Amino acid sequence: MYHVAGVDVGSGTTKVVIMGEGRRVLGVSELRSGADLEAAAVEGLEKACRVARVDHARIAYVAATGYGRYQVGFRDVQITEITCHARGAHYLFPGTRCVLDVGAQCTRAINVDFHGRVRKFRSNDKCAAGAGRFLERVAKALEVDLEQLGELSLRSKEPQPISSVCAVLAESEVINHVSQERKTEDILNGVHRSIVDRLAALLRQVGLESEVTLTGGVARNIGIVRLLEARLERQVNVSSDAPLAGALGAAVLALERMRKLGAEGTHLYVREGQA
Amino acid sequence: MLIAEIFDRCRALVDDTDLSTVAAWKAAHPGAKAIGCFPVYVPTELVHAAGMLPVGLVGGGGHIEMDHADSLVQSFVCSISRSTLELGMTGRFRNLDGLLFPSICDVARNLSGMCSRNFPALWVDYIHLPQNRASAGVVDYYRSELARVQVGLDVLAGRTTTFDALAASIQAFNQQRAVLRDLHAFRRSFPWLLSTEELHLLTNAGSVLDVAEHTNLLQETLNLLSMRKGKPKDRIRVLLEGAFCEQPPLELMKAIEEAGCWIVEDDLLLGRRWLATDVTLNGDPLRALAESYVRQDTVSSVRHERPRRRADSLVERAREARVDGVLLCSAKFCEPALFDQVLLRNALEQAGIPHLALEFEEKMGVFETPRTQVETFVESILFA
Amino acid sequence: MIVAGIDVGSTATKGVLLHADGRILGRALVPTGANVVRAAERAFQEALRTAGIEDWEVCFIVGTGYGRYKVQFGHAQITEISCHAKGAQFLMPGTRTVLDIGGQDTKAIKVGEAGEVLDFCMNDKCAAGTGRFLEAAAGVLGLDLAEIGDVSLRSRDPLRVTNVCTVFVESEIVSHLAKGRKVEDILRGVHNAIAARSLALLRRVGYEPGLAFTGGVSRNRGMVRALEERLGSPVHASEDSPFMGAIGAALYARERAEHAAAPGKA
Amino acid sequence: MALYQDLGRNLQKDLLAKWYGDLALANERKEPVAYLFVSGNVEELLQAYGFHLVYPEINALQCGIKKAAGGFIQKAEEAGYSSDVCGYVKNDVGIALAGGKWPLGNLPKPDLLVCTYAGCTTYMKWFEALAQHFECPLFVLDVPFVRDEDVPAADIAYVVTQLRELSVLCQAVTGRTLSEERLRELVRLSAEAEDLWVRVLEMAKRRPSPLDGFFEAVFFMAPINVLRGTPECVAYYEGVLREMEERVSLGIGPIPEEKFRVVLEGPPPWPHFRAFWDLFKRWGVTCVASTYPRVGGIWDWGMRHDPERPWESIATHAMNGYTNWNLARRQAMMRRFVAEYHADALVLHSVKSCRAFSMGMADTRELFLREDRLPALFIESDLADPRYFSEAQLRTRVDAFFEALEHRRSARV
Ligand SMILES: Nc1ncnc2c1ncn2[C@@H]1O[C@H](COP(=O)(O)OP(=O)(O)O)[C@@H](O)[C@H]1O
Ligand SMILES: Nc1ncnc2c1ncn2[C@@H]1O[C@H](COP(=O)(O)OP(=O)(O)O)[C@@H](O)[C@H]1O
Ligand code: SF4
Ligand code: SF4
Ligand code: SF4
Repeated sequence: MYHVAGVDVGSGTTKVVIMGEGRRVLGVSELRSGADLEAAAVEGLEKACRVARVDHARIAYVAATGYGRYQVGFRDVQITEITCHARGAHYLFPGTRCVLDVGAQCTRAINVDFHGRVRKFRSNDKCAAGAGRFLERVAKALEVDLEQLGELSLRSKEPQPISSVCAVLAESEVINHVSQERKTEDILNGVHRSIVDRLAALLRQVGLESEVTLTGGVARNIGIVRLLEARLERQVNVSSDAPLAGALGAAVLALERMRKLGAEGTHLYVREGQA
Repeated sequence: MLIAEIFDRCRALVDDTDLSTVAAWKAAHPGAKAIGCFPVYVPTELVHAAGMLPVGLVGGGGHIEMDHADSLVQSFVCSISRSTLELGMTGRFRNLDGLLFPSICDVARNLSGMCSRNFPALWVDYIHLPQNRASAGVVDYYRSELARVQVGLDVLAGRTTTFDALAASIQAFNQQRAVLRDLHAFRRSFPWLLSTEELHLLTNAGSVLDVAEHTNLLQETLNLLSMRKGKPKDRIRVLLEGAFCEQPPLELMKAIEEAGCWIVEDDLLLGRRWLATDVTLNGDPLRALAESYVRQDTVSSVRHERPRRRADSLVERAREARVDGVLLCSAKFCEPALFDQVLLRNALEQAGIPHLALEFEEKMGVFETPRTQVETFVESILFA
Repeated sequence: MIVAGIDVGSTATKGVLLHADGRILGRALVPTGANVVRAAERAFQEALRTAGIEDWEVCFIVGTGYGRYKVQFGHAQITEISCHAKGAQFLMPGTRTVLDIGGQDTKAIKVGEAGEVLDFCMNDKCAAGTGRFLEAAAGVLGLDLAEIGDVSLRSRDPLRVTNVCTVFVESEIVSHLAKGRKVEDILRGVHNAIAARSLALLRRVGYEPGLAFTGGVSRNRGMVRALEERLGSPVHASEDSPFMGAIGAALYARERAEHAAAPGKA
Repeated sequence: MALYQDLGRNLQKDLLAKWYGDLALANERKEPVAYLFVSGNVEELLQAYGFHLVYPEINALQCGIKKAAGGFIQKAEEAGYSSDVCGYVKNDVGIALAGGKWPLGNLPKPDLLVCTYAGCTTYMKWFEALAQHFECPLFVLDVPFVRDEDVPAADIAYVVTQLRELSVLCQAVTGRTLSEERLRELVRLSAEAEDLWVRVLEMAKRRPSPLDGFFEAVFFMAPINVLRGTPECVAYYEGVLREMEERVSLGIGPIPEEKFRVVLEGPPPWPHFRAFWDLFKRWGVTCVASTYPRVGGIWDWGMRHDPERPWESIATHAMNGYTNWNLARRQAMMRRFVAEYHADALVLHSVKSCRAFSMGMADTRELFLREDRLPALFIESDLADPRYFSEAQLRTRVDAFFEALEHRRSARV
């Protein structure tokens, strides 16, 4: 019996998933990445192992992903977060054809095939990116908890438009609305709408197909989820494990790799230097 | 010369934003003048025939600080226009006597006007490249346009260009085009023996060298290349399209190849090999030049073409070069390239050729994002 | 006679009380926050408190800054551009150019001898390279805004920061950290990048030596140095620089009040 | 008594409404439809073949005013258009993707696309996209760039050759033949309207000016750009001229009290037109002259369609749009406006969409400030994309500028 690990070193948080042979998740961990990405990866792996009650040495294969994938010294392979999110979303929702990964800095729309493999993707490397970070800032400016942002936005009756494409300037638009004594929920709704507009555009660019899954930290924001559903006129898959999708995908790919190596007769159960 | 020395020399030539090579050329040719030519296509033959050195303007290549030009160019305009102005405003055009701009886009058009005003010591002209190639009047018109430019150059040079001189210049450039074609063919077959970064350096060195010298340099490299040793790696073959004017940083080309690609076909520095075939000479060389421009086959975003044809041509080139995918790689804020992305993307889609859109700037310093995208692209093809 | 200037900025609201003889009696700085109207009031009250003055003693109040129309107790509104020019010429006579870097915009102003605006330029619609950019940088590095300038001065090998977009600066910094670059070198690069953007604006108005640096970012010594190096001439910033908008507004208030009090004029 | 008040504004609306009404039925009635651009257009020739004319730029502009641009632009971006390219194009592509349904009803499909390359190179990309979408013939009229006063004869000959070729294509598309007689008549009417239009514009030389040479002129210019060659167009300008004369006699103007006279360079931000005008009105500013009403053609200094030389004059007109002039000539034109219309300042409105206008504006600003010592204000937004308009930012700039002008004026007195 062997286990594999998927390590997702994001710019904000590091996520680790330990997976057993039968694609069963044995343990996960999540912690802030901080400045030393390698240290975060090590700590994340240890934590996840503890949760999974698995000995370090039993981890047969590590797939690293995320922004800091090259910093994970103990990796066996690095795979980009886009490939991993696609696979992770497919793991959670096997019927999914479109994945939208919305993190702190980066937003990506991915079109995947039947097996969860990437067919097409677009990421927004333009201005006003950072949907997640933008929401954090807005939460701060409006003195609302990040967790409540979505909930509150849904109560709006009269959404206030936010037109600016720049996150910084959008923030001042928010303040402007506040000073005109607009209701917090209305402003929030406007903010969410402006983000959802962008998400929809990105999705359409890769081809909007039946089942859409939302991953990344912003999937926790129910306001975004509901508005996106309304905008796309369909239900959107969201799992409480959505933020882990990258790490999950990495773990699944690690398993596949192991299986292939096993088939080729390469013995890898005991990792080098740990025997 | 060793091949490594050739690349070092090219790198030095390309990094020389002060154009000291041009100064040296002028010192060796007393009284002769040098004309800066903006990409994409400028009939350099005319400049050469007037006894001048055509100097390719390829922006600042990310090496120069932007100190002045930002105050004249808004943030939504491509970098090459900005860096070209910066070069001029910091005195780096002191070795030039004139500038020639091709009619490729609204930015180049107005940039020519800005240069006239800001650099009064330079002779500046804007060449209208005809866009209605189907018209019966097009060759006559373009010949008259070339003749107009020729007169301007002659006045500047204080001499008259003869038909013979022009014919000789055309020959010289024909030879250069031929070697460039050979080099591209070589890279297409053996991308592990000649990286895109190296090919770009070789081509770009021609920006400041006299055409004959450059042709010799390329020929020598070509001979040496066949002796180079290397092993093919497991990478996908890609075609890079959209960087015909502003050039991506060399680091980006490197990052793309390191992320698991061989770039086997591209439109980098397209202006240098704009005329796909040799100019055929008989009688009037001006007309020959005009005819080649109108009739030869370069398909580019800055030249009007039936849209279907531009799309088909890309698909055809991709198939010919046997690529696994296409990178639609355009300069940020370059409208001609950005508009075409939609057209080309749809065509590739229909043809079932995987593709990825990227944007670059001369002055980008961090390549994480494009790298991640290209890696994913490679993964999606290799693991498919 | 006492007058007041209230500068409601996007980030901070500043209040200044000025005596007719030109002495500054009180100053206050409060975060603007979500309630702009309240911020203006608080800045005013706070300034009154530091000066030990009652509000009825103040005879004319001018509001400035992006929230100038929200200074409900003000008698007039004047843009911060006019105010920074006025204030700078008053406190630093001989000023030819003013550079005001605030939370989300940067302004270069050419001033005349009487503190009048001869020409000005602001950063375009993009917020790149403003105070907010520094805040973001400080945030990722886990440093205090007040210390980043000093840290940057320790740099021996400044980095070239190419992207001055506030939204992307974070990832750029993280990637440099990941590559093992020193914090001070990164910061110096960030400061240099803003200096370069500012210089472009200064050139648009036709920069001449004699630069008064105003706005919140003028507190940042690293920024002062980066500008001086870039310009090759001294940059003047003082304790009053962050308050320059409010000071200018107070000066305008004084003019208006005197004008109104002058005999023969209504 | 005010007989003609608001005629210019209202009649223009009626004319356009009728024109759009006719358009909506064109496909049904199997009448030929051509799309073309405003700049240097060759509508006389197309009208002679009985084409209904659609101007995508005008459609985009209408969407802007009717606050419908955002949705269409979004649609085009969803189809893959970059956020950094001209918003007019995206707006129009958005309409095409919506099957021609737009706020004013239905747009007919084209039988022919005529692209004048003169306005900007983006034109070419625009019609290439439409040609792909509609699968209909596209004729690119290659219009040489204008560098000097004297346009080379070879350039005119080249355009005339192309016009003849276009005429052949029109014949093929419509199955009709050209009547030179009719063409001459159309050209004659155009010239008549052009005369009147120039007289209207020049009314702004008066102090105070009876009209705003930008905020009003951009509406008054619609017929000269899209309905030239019709008797209605001539009648319209006769009416406007009368309205202006009446305004002078009654002492009415676009604003209650004219305090500042400015020349404006650049297009208006259509989606926020009112708000934009208000920024200036508050300071008593009249734009006495502006470059934007000259994008269609420049008639101020004598250029006219000519029934004696219909082909040559259509060709000359095709080259004679603002964005087809080189920068030096454009700057010279602004200089003339400043002098002839007695302006106190120059306002430059740079728009993100349009590099044809905006690239070089900072240079123009510098020219006026340094060489002419004329105050110049530089502001930025967009002509089509509502997202690039920040009222608070613009207001600060406009206010500061006129504060300074006011100050300077009071110091001088
Ligand atoms: N509890 C929550 N409720 C709503 N949004 C959240 C919550 N937690 C995180 N987020 C959002 O998720 C973003 C982080 O997403 P994540 O995918 O972890 O980013 P990255 O992978 O880039 O580090 C935050 O910026 C925030 O907007
Ligand atoms: N103690 C400090 N040290 C350095 N910089 C500071 C300090 N306090 C504020 N700043 C800078 O000043 C900016 C705010 O400037 P300010 O002129 O008050 O802005 P605004 O007028 O737009 O509100 C902040 O974004 C920050 O970068
Ligand atoms: S507009 Fe805003 S998000 Fe875009 S580049 Fe500028 S600062 Fe960044
Ligand atoms: S990069 Fe594009 S926009 Fe810029 S000058 Fe070249 S063709 Fe024109
Ligand atoms: S770039 Fe300018 S002139 Fe060209 S279509 Fe767009 S708005 Fe019109």
